[in-house]
Amino acid sequence: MEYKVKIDAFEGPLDLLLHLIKTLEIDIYDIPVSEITDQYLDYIHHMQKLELNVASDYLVMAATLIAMKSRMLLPKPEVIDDSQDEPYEDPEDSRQALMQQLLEYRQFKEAAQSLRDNESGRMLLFAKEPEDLSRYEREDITTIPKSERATIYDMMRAVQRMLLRKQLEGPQNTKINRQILPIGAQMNRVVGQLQEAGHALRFDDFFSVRDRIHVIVTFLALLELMKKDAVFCRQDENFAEIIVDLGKGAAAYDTGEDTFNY
Amino acid sequence: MTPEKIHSIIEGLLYLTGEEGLLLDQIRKVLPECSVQEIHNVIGRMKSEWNADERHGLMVTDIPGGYRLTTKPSLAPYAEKFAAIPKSSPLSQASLETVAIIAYKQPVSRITIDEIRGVKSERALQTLMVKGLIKEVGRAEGAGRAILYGVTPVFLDYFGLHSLDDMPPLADAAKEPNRQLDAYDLFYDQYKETIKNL
Amino acid sequence: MTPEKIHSIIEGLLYLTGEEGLLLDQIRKVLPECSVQEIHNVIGRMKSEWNADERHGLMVTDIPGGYRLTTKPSLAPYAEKFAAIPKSSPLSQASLETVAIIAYKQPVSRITIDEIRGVKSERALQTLMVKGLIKEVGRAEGAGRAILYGVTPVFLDYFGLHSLDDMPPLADAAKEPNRQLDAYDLFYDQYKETIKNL
Repeated sequence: MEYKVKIDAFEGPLDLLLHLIKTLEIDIYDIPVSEITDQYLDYIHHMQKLELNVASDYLVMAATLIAMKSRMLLPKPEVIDDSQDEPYEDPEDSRQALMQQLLEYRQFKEAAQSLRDNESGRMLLFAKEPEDLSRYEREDITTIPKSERATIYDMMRAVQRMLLRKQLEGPQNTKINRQILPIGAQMNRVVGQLQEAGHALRFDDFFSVRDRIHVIVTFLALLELMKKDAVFCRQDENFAEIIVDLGKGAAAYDTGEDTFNY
Repeated sequence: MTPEKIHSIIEGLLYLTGEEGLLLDQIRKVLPECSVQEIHNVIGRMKSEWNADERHGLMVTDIPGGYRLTTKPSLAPYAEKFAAIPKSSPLSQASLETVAIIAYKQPVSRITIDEIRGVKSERALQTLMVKGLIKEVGRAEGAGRAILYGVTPVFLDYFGLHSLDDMPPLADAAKEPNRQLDAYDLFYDQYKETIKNL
Repeated sequence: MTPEKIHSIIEGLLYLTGEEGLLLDQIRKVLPECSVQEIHNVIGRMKSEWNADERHGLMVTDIPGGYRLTTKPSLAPYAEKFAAIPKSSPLSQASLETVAIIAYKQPVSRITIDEIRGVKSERALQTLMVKGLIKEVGRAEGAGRAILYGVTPVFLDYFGLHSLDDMPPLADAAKEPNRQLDAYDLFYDQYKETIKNL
């Protein structure tokens, strides 16, 4: 047998078993445990790139099959002793249980296939966006009874769905908008702020806008200004407040606007 | 009101509502003097005439509790480029199996779904929740109080079903006739509930 | 291509493009084998037929360089009646997402909202403005001077809040997708700053 089918072609061990049953033309109502176990193990051995968490499901099934097969090879005890710690498990019962499980799963696989057909048909139909009817609306929404309003809880759920949607939509790209905050402009702003104040300012004073990009760009601007001697920073002791003041180069520094246009 | 007038009003409203669709209830509120029968007749004729006439690029399709105007399938290659609402990619096999199990067995817990599929279905459930195809419909009794899932009207819409009655019976249902039948009977009530809660 | 087929394609595309309308250039790109004359003929016939047939609630009107499908003027009272029907879902998912972002992140521009949602939010903003839940609170600095939005007292009233402080921390909503969390944890401080300006 060729093992070209990859593991992702299957939804799980049951799916794989159904595949084997189909390709080996096995009667699902009378599964030869020995044969299906060998084939299943063979298949598992050949699946080179099993992801660890996916593999566990397949291995649990492998263990179940092996246990079943080995019990079938043993003669059935003549007297069944229920007082034993491990009660006797009839391999025939396990075989029936597996059959039932496969039959049930197959049912839903077929149902899924029929839904797939519906989906494909539905995907061929297109509709326009609903027209904005708000120009016809006159209702004052505050007159809507409370019970008919959206709630804060609805809003939270909407946000949750939005976040999940974005998560599912694949890798997040961090978008750095170069127009918003060029480093050169921020350097000018820092110097301007110091000139306007006419005295040294606290480090924190430059970070009033709690936006990530803003924080980063402002910090880079400060570093760049320090390098150019346009500002200097002072800290009296560890963890003390950092004080920023204009430096010798403040009058004639070059923002290098083009160079630092991040 | 003449059937012609009713026809024109419904056509207009179908256009205005587009993707959202037009509910029978809404038509009745706009046309309180028309009987459901009249409305049904007009839409029935609209459907069959437009379907039969190859000059029409539009058709009326059923949605849960109402109707929607869409382009005909034959227009898909042209429509794709113009649709304001892009079609999302098809559901994964895992999501499809999971939603099938939920549709037939609801209300149903994740553990039951996992057992039937023989693999974990957590991610599939998450996707289905985000797409709005399923929702929590309650909690199981007993320890753990597992979340129970059911399908939503969006599910019906997504698969082009008017109601859960449109779903084909499960293939091997004959095996356990009683259990399946009960489960099936429960759908409709359940789905009615679901629609109300949405 | 037969005139019937051309008719159906144009009808479909007119529907899909809705209010925006369909440009002749767009039709020509979709139907490169059709002459302008053929297209004109088909649309001319469509216009006169639909105008004459009282069963049609729609009509084709001219726009610069193209055509647009609209409802006939006689339908206006019914559209109005339809719009007055209280909606079963008071605010759409899109509106809820948008207003939530504005509440937490105000003052905020449309571009920022679009970026966070990953889709265009123009329509949702329009709806929210009409409903009085949001308003313009200023202009962004820099080129373009984008409009900045914030929530209104109507927003607080509608959601039964005394002040924005009553809003649950965003972290609660974002609990599940924790990968996203850190992108949003700055919101909360930000919005506390801005409520003072309400």
